[in-house]
Amino acid sequence: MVSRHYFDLELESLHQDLVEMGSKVQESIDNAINALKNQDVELSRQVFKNDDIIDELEHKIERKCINLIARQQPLAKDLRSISTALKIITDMERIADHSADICELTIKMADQKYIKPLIDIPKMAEAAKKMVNNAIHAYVTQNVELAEKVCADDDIVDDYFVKVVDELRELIRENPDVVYQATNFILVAKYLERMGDHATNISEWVIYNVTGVHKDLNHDDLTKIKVNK
Amino acid sequence: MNVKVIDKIATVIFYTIAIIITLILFGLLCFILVKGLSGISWDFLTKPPENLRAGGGVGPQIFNSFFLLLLTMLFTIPLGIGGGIYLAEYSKPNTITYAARLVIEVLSSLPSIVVGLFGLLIFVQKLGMGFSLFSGALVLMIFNLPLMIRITEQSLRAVPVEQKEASLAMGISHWKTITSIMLPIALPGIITGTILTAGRAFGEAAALMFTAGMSSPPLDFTNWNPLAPNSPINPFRPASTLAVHIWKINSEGLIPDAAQIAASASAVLVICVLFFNILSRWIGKLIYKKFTAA
Amino acid sequence: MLSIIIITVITYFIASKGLSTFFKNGINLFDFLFGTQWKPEHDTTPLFGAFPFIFGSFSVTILAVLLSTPLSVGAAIFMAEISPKWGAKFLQPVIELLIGIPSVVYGFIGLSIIVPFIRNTFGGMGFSLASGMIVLAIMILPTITSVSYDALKSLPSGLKDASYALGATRWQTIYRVLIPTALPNILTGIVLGMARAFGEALAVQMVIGNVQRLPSSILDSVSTLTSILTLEMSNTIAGTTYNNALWSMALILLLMSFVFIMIIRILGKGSKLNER
Amino acid sequence: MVTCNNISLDQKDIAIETRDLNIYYGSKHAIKNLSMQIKKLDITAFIGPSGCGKSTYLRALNRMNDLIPITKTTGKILFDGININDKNVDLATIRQKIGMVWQKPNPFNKSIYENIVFALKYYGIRQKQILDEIVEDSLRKVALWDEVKDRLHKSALALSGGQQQRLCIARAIATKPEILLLDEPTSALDPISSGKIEELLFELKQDYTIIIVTHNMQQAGRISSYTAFFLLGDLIEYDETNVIFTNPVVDKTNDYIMGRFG
Repeated sequence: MVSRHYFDLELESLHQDLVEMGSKVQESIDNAINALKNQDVELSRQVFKNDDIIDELEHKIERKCINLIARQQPLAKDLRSISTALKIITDMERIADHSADICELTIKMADQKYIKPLIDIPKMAEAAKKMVNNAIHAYVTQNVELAEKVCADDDIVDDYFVKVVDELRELIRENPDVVYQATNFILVAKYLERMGDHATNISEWVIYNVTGVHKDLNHDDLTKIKVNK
Repeated sequence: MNVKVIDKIATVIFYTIAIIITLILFGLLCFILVKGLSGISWDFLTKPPENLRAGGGVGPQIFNSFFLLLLTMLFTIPLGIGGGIYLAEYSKPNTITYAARLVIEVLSSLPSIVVGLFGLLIFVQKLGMGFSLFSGALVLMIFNLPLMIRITEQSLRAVPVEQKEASLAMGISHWKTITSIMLPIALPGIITGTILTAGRAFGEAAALMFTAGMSSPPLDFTNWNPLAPNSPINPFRPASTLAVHIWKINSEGLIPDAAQIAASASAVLVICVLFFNILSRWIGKLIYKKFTAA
Repeated sequence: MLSIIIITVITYFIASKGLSTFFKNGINLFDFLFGTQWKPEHDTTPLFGAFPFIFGSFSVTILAVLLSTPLSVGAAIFMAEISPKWGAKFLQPVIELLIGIPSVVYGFIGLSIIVPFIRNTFGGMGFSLASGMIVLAIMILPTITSVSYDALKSLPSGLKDASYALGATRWQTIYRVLIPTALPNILTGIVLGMARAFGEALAVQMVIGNVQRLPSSILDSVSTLTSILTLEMSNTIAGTTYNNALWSMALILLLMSFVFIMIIRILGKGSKLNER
Repeated sequence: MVTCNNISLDQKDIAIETRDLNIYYGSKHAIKNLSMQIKKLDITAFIGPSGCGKSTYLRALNRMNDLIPITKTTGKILFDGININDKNVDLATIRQKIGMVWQKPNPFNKSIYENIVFALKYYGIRQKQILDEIVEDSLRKVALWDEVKDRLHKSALALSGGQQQRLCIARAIATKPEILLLDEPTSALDPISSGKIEELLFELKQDYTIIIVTHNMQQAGRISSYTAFFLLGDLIEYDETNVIFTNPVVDKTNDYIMGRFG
């Protein structure tokens, strides 16, 4: 018989750690985008530091989950909560990693003038950030509808990705000199697209946590991919 | 033969045995009561016995039996409970304790006539108490002490060790633990055992023939001076009890209505013993209820 | 402590009295134990052969145990295995009451029922070894029954279940599994019964006839150690050879009860060894 | 023998400390050279297979082994600056400060009220008002007050098993002990009652140092902060419960925790 009181206290503290990690991740994305827009090296370095903190948080939460599993033998809903926490911290950590990756590119391009003003990338970043925010919020509030909305929103980010990549290809074709920056921006777009995927993953785990059913809402329908001529 | 048939036969045999034993008891009881009750009257219960003529009673014998029982229990209960407490709680597992246990076991299985003869030798002859209620009570004490010690010891040992530990663990002394925690729990067992012991003492004859004597002086029930020879409460007078009386009239057979008197006296004896038996069950149940009632 | 003193004193006094027959009065121990002539008051050559009484005691005890054991062990099995419900409700109180009935009452009943019954059925006096045997058998029945019942009850229940699970019938279970396992304790009960029968005085004395010679059949009258003690102790004068001889018999009774205790102890050890 | 004792506490955090303790049970060496410190106001659990010595050790902490004549205890048990294992120690004082609760609920054959005040009266507290206060306070601490306040003078044996066990804890804390020793306090109870007791212990650790012996490893995991694993009289491993349950150093501990003990 689980001593609920103690277990609930532990679960509560786990929850708070996750919220803290979530807000750190959101902060990372924000800072990464701002640094990219403003070519701000200082802010980029701050994101790296933040990433270390997030990694540490991930380990801390991981230990807490393992201790809880070892000592409390959670079952049913409790077990889902803890395994969900274990899964989503990985996704959150990856999101933070991608923020750091973007900052790395920002620093590399810090003393260059951008080949074009950034228009779609900030929009895409905004959409990806919204997804991540919503996913974390969905976890905190255990809101299945919001989680499903996050999964649906992934299409928006994907559309931005196609659009940005097409546009950058066009730029390279026009002027091959921009290839260095353009490929970097393609990478930035890919990172943002991955963030959306991780947010979707988080949402899927939130749905699993509440309903007990794990639905794969992430992947595009691979059968629809056509040969690009 | 088929094992199942054998099984059936065996079962039938066991049932038969059970029925036989039950029939024996009911036969005995019915015989005694039917034959005895007709002879029981107020006169019979109060009048002194006749030596040669018919129509005597067993009044003094009944009184003697109860008085002797009282004396015996007066000796037996404190010593028995004390001994039981010692063996259960204070004795160390050494040679002396082992010897004491062995001796108690031997003592409890001594033939009553041997104990009686010993009483004759020591109390009656050596210590000069003569044939007296006092000698009889001492002999019955020897006879009953082992049982009483064993009952007390067993009742105390049956007290769950957790109860004892709970009390000791709060720093309460051993003696206080015994008196306040253990004895109350052991009490039903001790009381039941005591009453059964009393029943045994009540019906005992062989040990008393040579100690309390086989005859009673004429008693004056108005004389309450414990030192007067004819006072009923003088513990140093000889006294025959009901059980001894039954034996005596049967073996000597000087009175013409010996058989009838023996039957009636037996009935009285059996009724008393039955009463002790029922009383002990009843008290046991009552105390048990009192302790466990919500 | 007190009980140690008591037992020592008892043994000492009875032994000193009992042994004086042989040391002071110069009776040969062998003659006493195995002499068949008991003529203590013969003017010129008194004979103190206690063998008839010793024989009487042993024979009536053994016969009573033989008669009582099947009944009591059967009753114990009935209570423990065949019908625990009826056993607990009916037979157990019956057994307890039988224990409580005083021995003089048993003697009186023997006198009023069994003796006439034997006289009318088999002839003779009726006061006989057979009457003593029946009275004692009834007396020790509750002792053996209750000890055997406890022995059977305290067997681990897994034992019985295992036997039934192997497809054994109830009788096979009882006969092959339960009785052998409980045997040391059942034997203890039987020995306790024997001890009681051997030491019983009045009930036996009342029905056995008290003829001081060796019986030729179980319908003959006999005497036992206890009956002769009961009858003669108060008729003899302390210090005489006759009186001392009686004390020697008391000593035999005492020693026999030691022997019974020894047997019970050995049986008890045996059963503990089995448990391991 | 590979052993690992990772707990070393500041003097002010130690509730009771054992140094070089040896307990012999007849010819059996029940506890071998045991040294360990127990944290104040926290829960420490002793685990290990039957016969590992954990209960024997627990009983040594308030000298309950004195009841078994064949036990011999050497070494030091330091509590409040005195050695409990000293012959001249006043047992009553020690046992008053170190309370004990057993596997089987063992309320006295008395009323609920009498159960709690029995020891207090023995120690000379007579004023009814004080006794009443302690009774209420103790029963409230074990969350039993509301269930029994209307039948304080009824027999304690009429309570359910779980209630009885809580009463026993109340009885133990009525004498205001500093340490509570619990010898498998829930193994005779149903899961719901066990859960209540566990929760209660969790509350009580704010006021008392709790040492619990348990066969139920999961229970140790759930409620204790420190866990000591015993095997055949040796302290095999002693560490924070988190460490013991996720990453024990000694293989034997690992096997036991994983339930692979043969």
